[in-house]
Amino acid sequence: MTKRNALELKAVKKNFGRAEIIRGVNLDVHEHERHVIIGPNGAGKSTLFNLISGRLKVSDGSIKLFDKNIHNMPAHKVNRMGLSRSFQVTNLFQNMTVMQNLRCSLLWSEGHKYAFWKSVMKQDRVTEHALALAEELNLSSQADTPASLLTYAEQRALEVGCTVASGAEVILLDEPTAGMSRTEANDAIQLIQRMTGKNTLVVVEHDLSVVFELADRISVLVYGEIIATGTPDEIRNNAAVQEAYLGTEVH
Amino acid sequence: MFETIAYSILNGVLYGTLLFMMSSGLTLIFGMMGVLNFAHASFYMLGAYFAYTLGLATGFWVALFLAPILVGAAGALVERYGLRRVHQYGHVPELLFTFGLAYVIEELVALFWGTVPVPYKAPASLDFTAFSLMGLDYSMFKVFILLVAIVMFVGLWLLLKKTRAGLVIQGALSRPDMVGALGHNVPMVFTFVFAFGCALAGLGGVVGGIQFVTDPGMAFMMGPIVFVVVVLGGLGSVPGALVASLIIGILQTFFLSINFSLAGAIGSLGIEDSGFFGVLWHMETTRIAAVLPYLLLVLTLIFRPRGLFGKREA
Amino acid sequence: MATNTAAGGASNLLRFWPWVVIPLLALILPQIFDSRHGITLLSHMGIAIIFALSYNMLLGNTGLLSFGHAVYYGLGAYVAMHVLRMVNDAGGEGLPLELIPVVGAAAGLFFGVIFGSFSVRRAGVVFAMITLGLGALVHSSSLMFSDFFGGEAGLFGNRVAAPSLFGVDYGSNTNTYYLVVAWALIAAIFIYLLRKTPLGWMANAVRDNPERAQFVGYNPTIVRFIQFALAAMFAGLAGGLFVITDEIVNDESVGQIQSGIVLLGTYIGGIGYFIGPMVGAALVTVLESSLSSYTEAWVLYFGLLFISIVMFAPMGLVGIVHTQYLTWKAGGWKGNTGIRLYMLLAGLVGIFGAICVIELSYHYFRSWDPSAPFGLMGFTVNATTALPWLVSFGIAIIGFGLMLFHGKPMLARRISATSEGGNA
Amino acid sequence: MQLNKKAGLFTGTMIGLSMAVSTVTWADNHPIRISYIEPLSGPFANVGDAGLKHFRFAAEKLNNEGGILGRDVEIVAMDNKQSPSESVSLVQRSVDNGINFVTQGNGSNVAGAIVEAVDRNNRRNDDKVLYLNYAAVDPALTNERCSFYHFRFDANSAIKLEALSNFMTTRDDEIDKIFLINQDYSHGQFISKRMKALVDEKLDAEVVGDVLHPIAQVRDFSPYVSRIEQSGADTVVTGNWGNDLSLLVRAIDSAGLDVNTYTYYGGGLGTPAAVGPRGEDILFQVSEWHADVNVDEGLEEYEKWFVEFKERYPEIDWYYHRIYNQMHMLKNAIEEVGDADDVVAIAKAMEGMEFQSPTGTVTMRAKDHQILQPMYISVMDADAKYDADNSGVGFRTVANIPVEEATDTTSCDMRRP
Repeated sequence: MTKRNALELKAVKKNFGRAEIIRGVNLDVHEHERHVIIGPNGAGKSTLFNLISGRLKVSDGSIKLFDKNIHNMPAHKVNRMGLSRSFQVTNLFQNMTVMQNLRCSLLWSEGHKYAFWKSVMKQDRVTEHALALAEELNLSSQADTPASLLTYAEQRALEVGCTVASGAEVILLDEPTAGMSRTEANDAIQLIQRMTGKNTLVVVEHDLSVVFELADRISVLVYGEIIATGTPDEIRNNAAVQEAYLGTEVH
Repeated sequence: MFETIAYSILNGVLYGTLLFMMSSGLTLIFGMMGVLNFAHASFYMLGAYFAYTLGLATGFWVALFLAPILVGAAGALVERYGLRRVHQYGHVPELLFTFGLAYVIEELVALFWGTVPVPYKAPASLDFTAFSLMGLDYSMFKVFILLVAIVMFVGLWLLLKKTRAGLVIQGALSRPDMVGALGHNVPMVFTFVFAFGCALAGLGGVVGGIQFVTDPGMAFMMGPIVFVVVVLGGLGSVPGALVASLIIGILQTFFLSINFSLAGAIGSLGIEDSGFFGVLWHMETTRIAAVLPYLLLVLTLIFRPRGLFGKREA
Repeated sequence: MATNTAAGGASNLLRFWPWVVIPLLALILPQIFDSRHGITLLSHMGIAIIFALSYNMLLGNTGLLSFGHAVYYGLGAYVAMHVLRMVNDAGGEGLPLELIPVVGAAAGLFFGVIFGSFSVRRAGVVFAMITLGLGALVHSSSLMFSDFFGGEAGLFGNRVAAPSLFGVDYGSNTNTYYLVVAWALIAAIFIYLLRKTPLGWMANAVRDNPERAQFVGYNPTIVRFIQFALAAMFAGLAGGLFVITDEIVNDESVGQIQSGIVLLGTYIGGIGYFIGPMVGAALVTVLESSLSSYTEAWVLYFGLLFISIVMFAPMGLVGIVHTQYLTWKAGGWKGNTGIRLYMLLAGLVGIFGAICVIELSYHYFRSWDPSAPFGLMGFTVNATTALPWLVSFGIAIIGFGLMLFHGKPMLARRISATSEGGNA
Repeated sequence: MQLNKKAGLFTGTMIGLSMAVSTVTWADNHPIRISYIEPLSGPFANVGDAGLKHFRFAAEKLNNEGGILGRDVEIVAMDNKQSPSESVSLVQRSVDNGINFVTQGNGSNVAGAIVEAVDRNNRRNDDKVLYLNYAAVDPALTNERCSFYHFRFDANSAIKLEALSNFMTTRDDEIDKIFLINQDYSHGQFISKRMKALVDEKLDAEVVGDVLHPIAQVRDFSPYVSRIEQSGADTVVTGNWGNDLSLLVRAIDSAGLDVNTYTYYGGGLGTPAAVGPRGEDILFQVSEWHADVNVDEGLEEYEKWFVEFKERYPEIDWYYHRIYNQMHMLKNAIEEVGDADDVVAIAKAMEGMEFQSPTGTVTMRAKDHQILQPMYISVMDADAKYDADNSGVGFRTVANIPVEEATDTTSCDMRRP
């Protein structure tokens, strides 16, 4: 396993007014690793994601993506540098069909930019790619269904697909299995593993069984600070974690 | 120069307080419901017309109280049977709904009261000169407007700070998503706030209609300026609306009262009064005053979209 | 797959027939309405259609509600007018008349780039307010900078004193009309094709979910900006054509009323459909020009129509037709066609009654002598007596009442009955 | 009005389309029609409506006396919504319907557009049309932009100022400091410029202030009044009309300022009612006629005309004396030619025509088609015999300006067919 860092957070802080939500987070995510962030409610997991993905500005500290600073960049620039994310609440182009969602997600990575002189439908590479993605997502039969009419699990799958489609190397998934039944969650995990084989993955997750199945390494975020990072076994045996988190909130 | 400044402040404060009466309601409605009510100035107009018609029967003082209540009732109806229905489609249709409503109200007013200004005059008890300042008379009615505005601001402040309903509204102003969590009947609160905002505008109309003109064009005349006030003050901020009203009132009056142009101050420098820069160079402040609010609107939105006191962006 | 619009969805019907029917209609109409005024009205419709299509690039495709789109229409018109006058002054030498609209388009693009650069950073209310302010600013300056704008009298030109590429005599209104049709067709094709490009797709994406668009690599501001500039360009083209048909341009073409009318037309037609703005713009142009000859209340009718569309049919007139068509195609009309027609009829009766009430009111409140007999729907009535009021209100109440309290529940029962029957 | 055609929205529209496009053939005794192109809806509808009543009334009077060439005169009302481009297409609609005369007066910008449209039509088509302007006062229309097909029956702005300044010379002792306040568009800009020149030329007074304000946007004139006060002016000259005038006068009055206000449109529709007694003895107007002229000069016939109009339309007064002149001069011209369709000949007959108006002889100047007529300076007076618009105040003549003193020079270089 290569030791290059895909993501590197140094002393990242974020406060809203006087309320400090993130209080100096240091975190390294290795390339090709599946890194899961866990923590109790209100620990600041989503805020951390928003900081990394450029949705929020950091108050202090630095975030590096493959050794380049990305903090305080607008989200689309962060994306172009190789990072994409999904959202806790399904966040698709609701009025578009599955294929349209996938196509939109592919346009930039296929280099079409803001072109207004060529037809999207004539871009065979995009079409092929989108069809392949739909296949992988098990959504081929729903290709022409508007996203808003998909089932919840399908929407989540499409969300993962779109995130991957944007061509990013580092992918942030915010609670990809939230609100799913056991079997749905298992399918989702398999899908994620299948889809993101080549990527670096950072996941926020609540469901601990999912966490231990998925993660190469785990970081535990409590009250805006990472209190431990390590392999699943290390985390399981970490006293501080048990005290701060596992002990109080076991599913 | 002292005279000019004194006049500007006096007239500007008067104009500003009228602006505040209208904009406070608009900013409340926006802050709470996210609806930028295009028809807000129409309710101001309704206030003036209701007060005029009621006044014929009951006299001014009764109308002063009844007319805003009627306007508020009209606002409640609009919210209940119009806006609430449109709400599900999103904010743009809401905006368009009020846009269309403004036209309809203007037409209906013109239908019932005619297109000519109605003779809506100050009551005799207020129609005398209160004081003279450097050769110009100030009528008691102008003083009365100031009083009404002060009472309104204090009342609004007390309502928002000291009552339970006020706290709910305040909470909603800063965190609209939280209102539901408070367990209050959100649609009821919306209707109430909309009606209340409209009633405030109606009160503005009751006195503004006398100070200015009561004709069907009065809404379209005031509408855009009220937006400017609300945007400049910060959407959803009542103190912001007050400060912005006074700023715009005084600034505009000041621009009208002085005789200034770049050419007049610095000399024409051989620049002719033609061509883009020539015209600007020779432009007198009186002519700029009319576009000043729009200039402020655009500049505010570009450089500080949250306005002076706003907590969040539009 | 069909259009990439929100509610347009996939429908071959809405995709192809307009491209055949509308140009055909455009060629046939001047044969029927062959008076000069009729031809001018048709030309105005053509211009309004381009303008509305360009507006819908903002509202429908990108979700940008503008209250100042006439700025680009008007500035395009002014610049085109100056070029036309230069050609006139040069004794009819220079740019051919057919290309004058291109000048307008270039001017629209130019100002679109300038004003767009700072107004599209945010969508929603902020954008709407900026456009409102800009519109008012430009309109006010049109009276201040009279060198360029010609004051409130405006500028005049002469389209005949300009060369033609094809040797056409544009003294005739009909020839000018065909020029408008040609440009309208070109503009419509371009605007239609634009929707199919990566930019057009991402415009929809940014409208629906700007955040998501960022996470697939797009900067929503730039998407909006390009759409805005291109829309301004087409608005300028429409302005340039207006200069040719009317040979006059004045401050009203940059004014708020012009901005309001294009918004009205586009929305009434239906912003989710490509032909929606076309239908709406044509309808509004006709109504605006002819309704006022028949009733004083035309502004009120306009306002009520607009509000009803916003409240009851947010997808516009085309949306109503399309929804009903889809239902019909899906067999939703089976067994209840009669009820639907009955509801339509009852609704029309209600509207008829409402119109009677409004006309009576206008006569009663507005005329100098309300008791003077006046003609209402072919009857001569006296508005100071109770009878016409009772009858009018009666018709309105019966019409709407039957539609809402008889037809609607009946339809609902029938539909639920059929679907239950289907399940059983 | 074609009220019977109000056959519903949709049918109305359909009829409208077919009406607009059908060419109607007329019998020999068909009426002579005049298109009246004015705002009949929107904020200026009351002005357009009042003018229409004037024309309808005058037409009826003519018809009772046998009409023109034995044919009736019919006024066809068209709503231009105060929009120049709408007016252009209404000119076209008039031509389509075989109407040879259009009349309009509100808004010099609209007038300019109509002149242009009429010229263009007459250049390109055989169905020619004549434009009779009864109120648009922009001097350009009879100077650099003059047209053979345009006739103006109102005194233009230059003539009004000429008459006004001639009157002011007789009041030199009480006029020392003049303040100009006008609407910021060509009408007001012209007055501001021209009046300054006239003051320099004729009066022993100075201009102490010159302000342009946006048209129809000012609600509160007190800042302007404070400027008037500070300038020490004793006289205000304004070309304002409508609300802009009544608000100005009200603001001057409520600030207790002691100045005389000279106006064009002090007697205009709605203004006396809005100003009321506050304008008494301080609000002057320059006009070609006002109601008490009939009383002063014993014009019994014309007084009957006035009273009859008032009985018909109790809410307004006969105000546009020019419409009387215009209709009679048109009648004379058509009857001289003997053919209501030969527009060019009618125009030629009208050129230089003299007409015995109740107020004296008026002449249509051949060079630029500007009417020359005696003018009156009058001041608001509660004791006048006839109130204006039931306001309780009327006007009292303070000076008659003879034709020779109510004239201007023209630079018109007309292209004649």
